[in-house]
Amino acid sequence: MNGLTFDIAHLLAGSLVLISFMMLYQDRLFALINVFALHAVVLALSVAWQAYIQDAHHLYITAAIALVFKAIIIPVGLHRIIQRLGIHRDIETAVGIGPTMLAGIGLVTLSMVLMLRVTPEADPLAREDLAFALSIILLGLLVMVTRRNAVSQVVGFMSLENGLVLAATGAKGMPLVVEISVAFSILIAFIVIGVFLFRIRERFDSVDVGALDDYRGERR
Amino acid sequence: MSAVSFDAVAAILFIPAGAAAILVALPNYRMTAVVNVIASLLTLLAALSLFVTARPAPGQYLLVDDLNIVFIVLNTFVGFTTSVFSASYIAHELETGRLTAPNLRFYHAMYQIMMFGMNLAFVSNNIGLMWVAVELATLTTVLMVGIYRTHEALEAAWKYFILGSVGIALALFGTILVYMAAQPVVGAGNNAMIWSVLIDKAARFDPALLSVAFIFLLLGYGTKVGLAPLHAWLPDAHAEGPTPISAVLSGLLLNVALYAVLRFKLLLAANPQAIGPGPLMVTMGLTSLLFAAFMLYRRRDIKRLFAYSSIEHMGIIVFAFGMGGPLANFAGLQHMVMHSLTKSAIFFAVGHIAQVKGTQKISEIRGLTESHPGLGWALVIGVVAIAGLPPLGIFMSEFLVVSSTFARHPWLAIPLVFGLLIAFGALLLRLTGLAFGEPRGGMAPVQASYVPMYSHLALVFAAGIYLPAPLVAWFQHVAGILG
Amino acid sequence: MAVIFELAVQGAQMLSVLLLAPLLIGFVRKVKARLVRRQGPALIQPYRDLIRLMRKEVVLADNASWLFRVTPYLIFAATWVAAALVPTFATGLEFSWAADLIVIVALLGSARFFQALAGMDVGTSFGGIGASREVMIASLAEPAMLLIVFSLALVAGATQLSTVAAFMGSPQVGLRVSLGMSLIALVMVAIAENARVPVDNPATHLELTMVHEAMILEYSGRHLAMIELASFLKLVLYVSLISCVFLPWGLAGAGAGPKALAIGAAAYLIKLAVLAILLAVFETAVAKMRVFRVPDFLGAALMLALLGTLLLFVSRSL
Amino acid sequence: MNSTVALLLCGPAALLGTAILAVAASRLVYATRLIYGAALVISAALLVTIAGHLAGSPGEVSAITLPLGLPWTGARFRLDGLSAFFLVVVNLGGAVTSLYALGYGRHESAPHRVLPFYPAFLAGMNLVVLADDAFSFLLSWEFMSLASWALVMAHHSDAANRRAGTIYLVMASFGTLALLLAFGLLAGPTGSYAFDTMRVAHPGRFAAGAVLGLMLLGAGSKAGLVPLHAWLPLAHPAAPSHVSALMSGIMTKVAVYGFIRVVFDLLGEPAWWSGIAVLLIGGVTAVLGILHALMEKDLKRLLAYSTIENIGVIFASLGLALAFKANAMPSVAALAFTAALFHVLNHSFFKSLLFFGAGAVLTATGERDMEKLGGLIHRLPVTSFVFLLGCVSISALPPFNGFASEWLAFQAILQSPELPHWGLKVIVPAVGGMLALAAALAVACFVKAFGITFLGRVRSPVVERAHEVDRWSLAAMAVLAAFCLLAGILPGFVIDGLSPVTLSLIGDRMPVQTAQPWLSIVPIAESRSSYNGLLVFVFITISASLAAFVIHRFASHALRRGPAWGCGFADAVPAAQYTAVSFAQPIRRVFGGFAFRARETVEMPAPGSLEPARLKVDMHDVAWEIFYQPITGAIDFATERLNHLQFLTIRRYLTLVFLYLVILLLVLALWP
Repeated sequence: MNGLTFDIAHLLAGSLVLISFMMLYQDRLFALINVFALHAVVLALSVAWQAYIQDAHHLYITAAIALVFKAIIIPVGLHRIIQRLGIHRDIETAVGIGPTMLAGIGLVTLSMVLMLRVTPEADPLAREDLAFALSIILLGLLVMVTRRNAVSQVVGFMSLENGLVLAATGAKGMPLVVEISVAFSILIAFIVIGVFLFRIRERFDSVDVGALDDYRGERR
Repeated sequence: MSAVSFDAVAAILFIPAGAAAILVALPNYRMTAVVNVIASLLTLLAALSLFVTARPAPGQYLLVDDLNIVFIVLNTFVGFTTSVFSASYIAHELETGRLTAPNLRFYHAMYQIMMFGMNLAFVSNNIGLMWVAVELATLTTVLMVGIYRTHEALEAAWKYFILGSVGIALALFGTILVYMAAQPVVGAGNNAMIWSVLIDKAARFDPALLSVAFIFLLLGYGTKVGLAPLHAWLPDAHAEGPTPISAVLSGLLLNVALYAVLRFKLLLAANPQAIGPGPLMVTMGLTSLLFAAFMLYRRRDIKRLFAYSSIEHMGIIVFAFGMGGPLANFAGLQHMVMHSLTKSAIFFAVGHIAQVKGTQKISEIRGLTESHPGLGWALVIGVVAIAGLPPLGIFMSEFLVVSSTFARHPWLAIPLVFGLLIAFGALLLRLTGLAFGEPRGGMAPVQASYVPMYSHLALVFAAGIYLPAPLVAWFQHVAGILG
Repeated sequence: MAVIFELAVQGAQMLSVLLLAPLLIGFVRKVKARLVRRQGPALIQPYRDLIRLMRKEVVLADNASWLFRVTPYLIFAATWVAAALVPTFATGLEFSWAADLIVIVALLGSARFFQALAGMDVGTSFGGIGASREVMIASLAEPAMLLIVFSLALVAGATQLSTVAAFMGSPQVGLRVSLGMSLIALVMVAIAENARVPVDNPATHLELTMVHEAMILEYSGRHLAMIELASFLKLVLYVSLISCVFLPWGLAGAGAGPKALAIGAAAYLIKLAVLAILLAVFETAVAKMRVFRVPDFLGAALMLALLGTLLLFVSRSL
Repeated sequence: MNSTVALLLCGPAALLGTAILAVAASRLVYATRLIYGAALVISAALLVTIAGHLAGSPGEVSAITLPLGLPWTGARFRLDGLSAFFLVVVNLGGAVTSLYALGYGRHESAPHRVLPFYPAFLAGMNLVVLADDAFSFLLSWEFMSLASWALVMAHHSDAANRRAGTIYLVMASFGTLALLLAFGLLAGPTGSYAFDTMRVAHPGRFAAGAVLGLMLLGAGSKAGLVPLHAWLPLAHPAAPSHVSALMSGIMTKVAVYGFIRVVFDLLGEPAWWSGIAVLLIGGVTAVLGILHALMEKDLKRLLAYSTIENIGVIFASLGLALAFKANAMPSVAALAFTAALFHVLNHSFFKSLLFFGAGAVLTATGERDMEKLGGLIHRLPVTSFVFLLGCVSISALPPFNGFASEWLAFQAILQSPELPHWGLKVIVPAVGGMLALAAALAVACFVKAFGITFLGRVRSPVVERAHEVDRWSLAAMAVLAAFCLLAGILPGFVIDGLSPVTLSLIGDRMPVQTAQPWLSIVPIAESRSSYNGLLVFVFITISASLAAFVIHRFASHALRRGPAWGCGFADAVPAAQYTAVSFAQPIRRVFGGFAFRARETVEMPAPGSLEPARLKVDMHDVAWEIFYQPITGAIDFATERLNHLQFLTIRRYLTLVFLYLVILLLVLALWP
């Protein structure tokens, strides 16, 4: 492949990582959701680009899903939920922003180190892509475990899943990508609906207004 | 591929799927239990027919080999007995009004879909397909865990769902990595996901990619196996769902995930430069064993108690497979089969006990051998079996694991034995309270279906004394495959 | 012919210990009396006592069982057999191969066993006191005795008394520290076993201090006679044990003629007299100790015996 | 030539069949008689078979492999001298116990909890002795434990019994795991679990030491070696008395068998030091066991503790045998080994007898607490007589059997100066002292046991109602008493009977005894030492009857009954008698300090006040406090800490997963 296509793909993936970083230091829910929407858009772009360079047309579907579902529907839905449930708008952090950023940097380096051990004859695009995907996934998890609000955790999970899609599309000629992305969209829909149904306002781990924190498995 | 045999494999998949469709449509909910039992029986028969008929050559999506046939038969068998048990159990739930007629239809349909998912996971030759199937099975169980709609049930289901989803994601990433590793060698496209192709060429894959992949797969599927520290969903899911589902979770779903891990272990073992999967699995196994052993002591809920014992035994099994070698692998396989049978039998007993006593609190159940000898002694035998006492099957596998380990790596055997002893103490302590002493709790005679649990226990007993030669040869062959 | 002679000698020995026993006691008492400037009873007083007891009627406690009535004979028999096994004036008699030191100790043990039981049979607190203290003393005295036996056996390479005696008589023994220790230990054990001062006072009847007397408090008449006789025999046994092991001079060897036997008998009587005098002197010299200091006394014996044995092991290997 | 062992295997099979039958029939009226009768017949048949085998061809070995158990090893069974001897012990005990149970079992409150497990228990013990590969051995071993556990749990409504059962089974499986590790070492990584392959494969120095230690843990915990004994005095008395007899008299012997089989047979040549540990543990066990027994006032627990003592004696003799064998002194080793086996046989006799007696007392009075008994000799004449014989035998008094075996052990100890190594030179006599001490204390202990229970005045009304037990029980006890006497006065036959075993395991034997003049036994040479139980017996009988004759011929026959001398107090209350505790007081004063950290505190009332003064004694089971409490405490602590993991939030669980993932990835990144 020629340098340009490679660089563009590279740029898009890199910017995804960057946006994940942006998520780490958001302290307002709405802002976080908007950043995520951006994340989804960029993902859609990079998927589309992959579809173009691998001329694998089914990938366009994935891109469309990313764009429509993740960049538009879900953020809107989340906005609604926040207003409906009257969740207060700023994010409680379990770990401060600073440490989180440091951790994020550590995770990115870790994923780089891991992927650079991969022998170069594995297609370089894949190699770079994987490095980025892995860091996006880890960053997503980081968001999930350092943020207390249910919504922000959902967002974390979705960004994680974006990383997956990035990896899947980056893998040349990988079958079932579309199916997988669809399946995942459904999964996410479930989670969001669950958040809404169970009226999870603050914590991820108590499904009812009545019992915010007492019951976790066996009653004491 | 010969037509007959393809039918067998197809039947294993289509019978549950069809049954699910029927159950959803079925107007008369009283029939659902019956349909469920019949469908499970048919599936079992189809699975058994795999022995007599020639096996299909590995295809694009499906594969039947010595390894997964063990799992399939075990799966369909326990699936069948559980459906029998669940018939009587659910009937009682209906009387007490914990479940309603629509629930019932939903429940049975889900049951069949779950069976479909698990069977699909076993026979699938495509790692992507396998992933989908495992997730399908998981999601259905999530829905069934939450079926009681109680606060606790919903929370257990939610916890299961969230942790499960993360597991799903990790497993998927692992799968993608495997594909990436395979793609340069096998070439892009479907082939790079077909297991039977991968295993042949695994030696030439990129070791680093493969190693990273295995870690993600181990964590992803390991979450389903319930290995500590990924186990968190397991105790609650067991405790809050309907007991047949607890039985299926412990008896089958854990095996499904374990099967997936084993498949990838093989892949990794075939590649010399990649990290050895052994140490990882041994560590996780020991961790789970010790952790669960200690957790057993403070349990107040009888179903949660046995859920933790499932974690413990999964730890032992993973440890055994991690040790590798003909003896340990043989032991691992046997232990897995025995554990499925015993644990589901225990849950059958526990289900009825909880129904007659009207509680799951250990402290409120006493003297079962006095008040309900049938259930009480079944529980005693089951716990004695699960604790690894002869003359029951688990004793043989633990015998092999411990002795072979001690001969090879003495320092690994010490924590193993320690964990076994700790767990034994806890189980015995609880058993003494449950089965002996002055009876407490509900005294009502129980209309239980003793057949499933006692048939399981009889099998376990027989296996402890005598393993038929063909079975042994077969196990040994599989153990050989597992390296 | 020879066999008959042998048997005769054996019988003579058995009878001799039986007949000598009261005399020895009488002698000891006499000497003790003289030491405190008393006239003291006649030498044959013990015989008179026994006969008088025989004539008297037996008064049994209400709930005394058959065991209570059988015990005196058992005690007597066991003690007599044990005493008869110890070589007095001759070794290598017809049955002397049966004279195993451990067996002798054990025979005395069984005698004590039944005496303690008899003490508890009537169900008074005195019997209990006596029995419990007796077994406590025995539990220390017996191991000491066995360790002494060990060291003797290690020196002589046998637990068979006549062999031991013969060996000790032979010049190859030499002087050994461990033997001295065992001698002292043996004397201490003998004192304890025979309920002599300072462990116990055979003359006392103050319940709180008595041990042996407390056990036989309920006995009377012929039963008491048997038990008394048995205790006399016990003293003879120990005295002749000490004499034949540590003063083995003049013992007639195996198959010795009448002359040697006569010499042996004479030597034996002399030894008895000497030891009896020593005993009397010792008893007048010391005072009785509290019951709960007895363990220390016997513990010392035990330690001495063990030390003797260990030293012997060491010296052996040097 | 596998006919014999095949024939023998039918026995356990039949017993298992009986067990299954019992499950079905246990609620019927005649079930008790049926089951115990069957057990009796089967054990007797086994006994006859063994006797025939021994009479025909004692030395020879017959083996068989069944297609059961471990697939590639098969269930192997083998009959050799050692197993033959222990089969005799097991089935003799089994037969007599079944005979006893024919009567005793009728008083059982919950027969359906005893009858099915009793034959299973017997079958398990038989199979252990016959097993010839690690798997079948452990299977039978643990099956035996399981059956006995079920029997201990028979009277489960009593919380103490439940606790006893739990502790028992945990200790049992601890032992099994230890044995499992030992066999793992012997079998090696290839997993050759058959005993005959282990025999030829000789483990290295370290492995041999490890196996020895593990066997001490495994077999020792079953046999009740200090400090692994804690379960024994709880579990043995908790079972019905005839089962207690089996557990104490027979099952501990099966444990001894396991030890001998591995250490003397499979392990090959021992190292010179291998005897030391066994010797010391044996000695300590003997002394501590009997001291504990002395402090007891519960009759059955007293017996259980005295079992610990006898096990100590046996293991000390085994240690001697090991030491001598290791130092190339086979003849003496044979002597010590014979002593051990002889004591095994004897203890199985008199311990069963004593437990039967305790059971009889229990049925007659419903009491196990000696301090509520007393004066039973008038109510239970026969029982008290046989019990007395049992006490005499276990106290190692001539001419009974206990003395014969201990005498042999002492004779072996006397040979220790020939040992080349300093450690042994010094340790052996010390152990000899311990054994002597234990023997003396045993006398004290059983004076107490018999005196408090059967003699003295009646302490509580339960005794007034007591009456002699049924004929079956009496017959069983009488048989055992007869055995005790016979083995005591004719030890030569037993010793010669044991010679094939010593020949096969030690490689030497004691000189032929039955050829000796006057049937006396001579370990080495007559000039050194010899013992003749028969002669002693005859002498005592003659002189006793002679004395009696003379007395009755010449002395007065007058006899008068009168009140006991009460020191001036007319008829003191029975409570004024010595009790079990007060009887033990002097010995407690002497040994209690270090053995139990015993403290006596006297509370004197204020001068002039009329309250009674109180004497409080508190004693500790040191072993329990040193070994068991810390472990339970640690487990408690760990569970408490870990238990928090059950109550985390989902986010924290996710954190766990996340951290685990990162750690693994780091490991991978740093992987060379």
